[in-house]
Amino acid sequence: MSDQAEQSVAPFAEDGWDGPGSAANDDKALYLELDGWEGPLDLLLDLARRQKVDLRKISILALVDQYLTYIDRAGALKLELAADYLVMAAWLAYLKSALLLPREEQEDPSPEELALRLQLRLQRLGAMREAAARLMGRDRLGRDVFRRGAPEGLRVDRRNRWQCEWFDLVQAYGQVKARTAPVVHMVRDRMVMTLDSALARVSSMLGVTLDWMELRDFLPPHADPRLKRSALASSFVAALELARLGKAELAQDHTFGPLRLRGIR
Amino acid sequence: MSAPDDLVRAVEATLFAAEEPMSVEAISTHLGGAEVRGALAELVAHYEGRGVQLVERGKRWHFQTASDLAHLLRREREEVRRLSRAATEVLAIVAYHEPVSRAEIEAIRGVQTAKGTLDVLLEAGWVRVAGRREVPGRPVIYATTPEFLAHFGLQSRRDLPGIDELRAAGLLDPVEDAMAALTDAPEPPAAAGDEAAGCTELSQGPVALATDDENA
Amino acid sequence: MSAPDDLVRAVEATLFAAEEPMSVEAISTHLGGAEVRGALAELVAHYEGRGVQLVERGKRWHFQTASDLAHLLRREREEVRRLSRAATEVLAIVAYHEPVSRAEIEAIRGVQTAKGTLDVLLEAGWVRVAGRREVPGRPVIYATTPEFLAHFGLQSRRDLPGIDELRAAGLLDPVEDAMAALTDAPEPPAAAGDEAAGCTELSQGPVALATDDENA
Repeated sequence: MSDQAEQSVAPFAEDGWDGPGSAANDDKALYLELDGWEGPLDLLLDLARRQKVDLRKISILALVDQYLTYIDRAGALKLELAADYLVMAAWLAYLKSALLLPREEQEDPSPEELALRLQLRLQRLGAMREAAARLMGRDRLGRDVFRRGAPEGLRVDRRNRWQCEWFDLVQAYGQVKARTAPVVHMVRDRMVMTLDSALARVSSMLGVTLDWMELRDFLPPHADPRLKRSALASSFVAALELARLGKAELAQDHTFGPLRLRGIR
Repeated sequence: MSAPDDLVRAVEATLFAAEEPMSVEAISTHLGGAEVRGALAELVAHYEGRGVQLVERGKRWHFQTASDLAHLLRREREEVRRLSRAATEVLAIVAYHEPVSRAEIEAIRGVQTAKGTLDVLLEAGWVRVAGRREVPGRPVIYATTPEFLAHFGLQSRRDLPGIDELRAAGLLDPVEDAMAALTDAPEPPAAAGDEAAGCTELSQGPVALATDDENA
Repeated sequence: MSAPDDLVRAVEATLFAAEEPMSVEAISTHLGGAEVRGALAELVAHYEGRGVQLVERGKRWHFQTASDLAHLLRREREEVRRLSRAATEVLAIVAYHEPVSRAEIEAIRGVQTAKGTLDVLLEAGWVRVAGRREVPGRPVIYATTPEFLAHFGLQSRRDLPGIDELRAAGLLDPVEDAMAALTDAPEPPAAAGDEAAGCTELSQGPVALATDDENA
């Protein structure tokens, strides 16, 4: 690497610091341009261009020297240097020392690789800069070529054609009516034991025995559970009625205990 | 066709790009004082019979679309759109109860009716304003139109199925019950007979409806 | 010159009157579904060499003045926005690399891109958000628009100046890829002459670039 570097240092020495152009003698004029660069890579690309060689032939070592000189002198002029310029300077100083060191002592990644990477980046940025310039130089609409100045314009008036099916109409009406119809509660038909039939059943069963019987025993066996509840209620009322008429007596030993019933002769 | 000379091309491009019609003098000034009348005449001849024409109006020149193609500038596009659920309900209420005011429609629907809903029906041409009711506030009343009858294939409003027919068709069942009937039905099919019975039950509606349809 | 047929006239009038470039489909829809490609080809041929031309930009068609008349018509008014150098560079990077994330733009430029730079391009309608890249962080990716192509007179991205050469030279590949390509290849010749091999490899890019320059 070192000989490549030396080789390229030579043309750089010839070009010298005159590269930046005719105004280069005036340090201030040149260095005040610092704001004009968009970051260190931009400055590096510009310096590389001033070597007046292909980016592929650019000497990274020479470039590093130019950059470091530039940063030094900008510093001497007490220009504010953005941090990224200084970071780049530090990195380039490191790169330079690595490039100058004997090959054996070099670490991975090798300085050649780092230099190559920088070169590739400069190539890519350079390519995009050229592409941008060529793009901007094209015949541009509204500057070089023009669309019609006063087009009549195309207007499309939209009209809706509404669609509705007969069934949807009728169904909608049905649902409105159903939704808003007064609510009528219909009690479902239930199997019940009327008070009359309970009275008949209890009094006839009381006639058979004079022993106490539990009220539950008066209920019809094998009945539907819902009928059972009705029968229980009716039989209870029947028992009360019979007791009132003096035909039966009722007894309950404790609250919620079984209700017993016995006929009175 | 011979290639146009540079002046003709320049006049053509200038008028094309111009934002308003240009007088002969203005064109000439724009092109450095050239005499452009000849070029204009050549352009008029060139565009004769094309879709675009160069015309002079009040001493000013401009390009315009050929007059016989003016219809291309303003097109009408029809879009078929389905009536929304709310609009369908309102239309049905107007049809069954006309003439009817907005407040009455809302009373029957049990929900507020957005202004836009009636507008859609007016735009569709199915509902019209039928005057005002002579009560306090003089509310606007709505009725259906002949287009309404035509669209739904009805001779008259009396062709609309009556309440009894709707009930027979299952269309008066509250929505929840109707849903329940629909979702319950597939459950029993465990037993073969049940299923058939369920089917018959369900089919009553549509059958009755089909009859209505013929009437309509 | 034979008279244009009705379809050609209609396409001509439609595109003349249109305020925006139109796709083949839009023209066809406007003209009731007609097949318009033939008519477009006929119009392109007819306007060839005139002061006004029919061009295709990003699959959309419009008439514009001939570019060789730019000196007569050029206006440096507000209409063409002046882009900062940063903005032109970002635009070029988006155009040549699309779709591209902000981080990728910054990697190429070696500098952070101010938020406003991309905003300017988005506002100009030349760059659009083209979704997100499915990598960690799901960064937004950018691409150019049909308006970009129209503005710079490009039929498609393949017309971007020098794009083929840049691609062939690998200058549109990330540095990492280029490094991999370069470091993989030169390994065997290590003994032969590292330097020469490296040089040849490297020279591919810039040589191609030099050619681009001549084209430009």
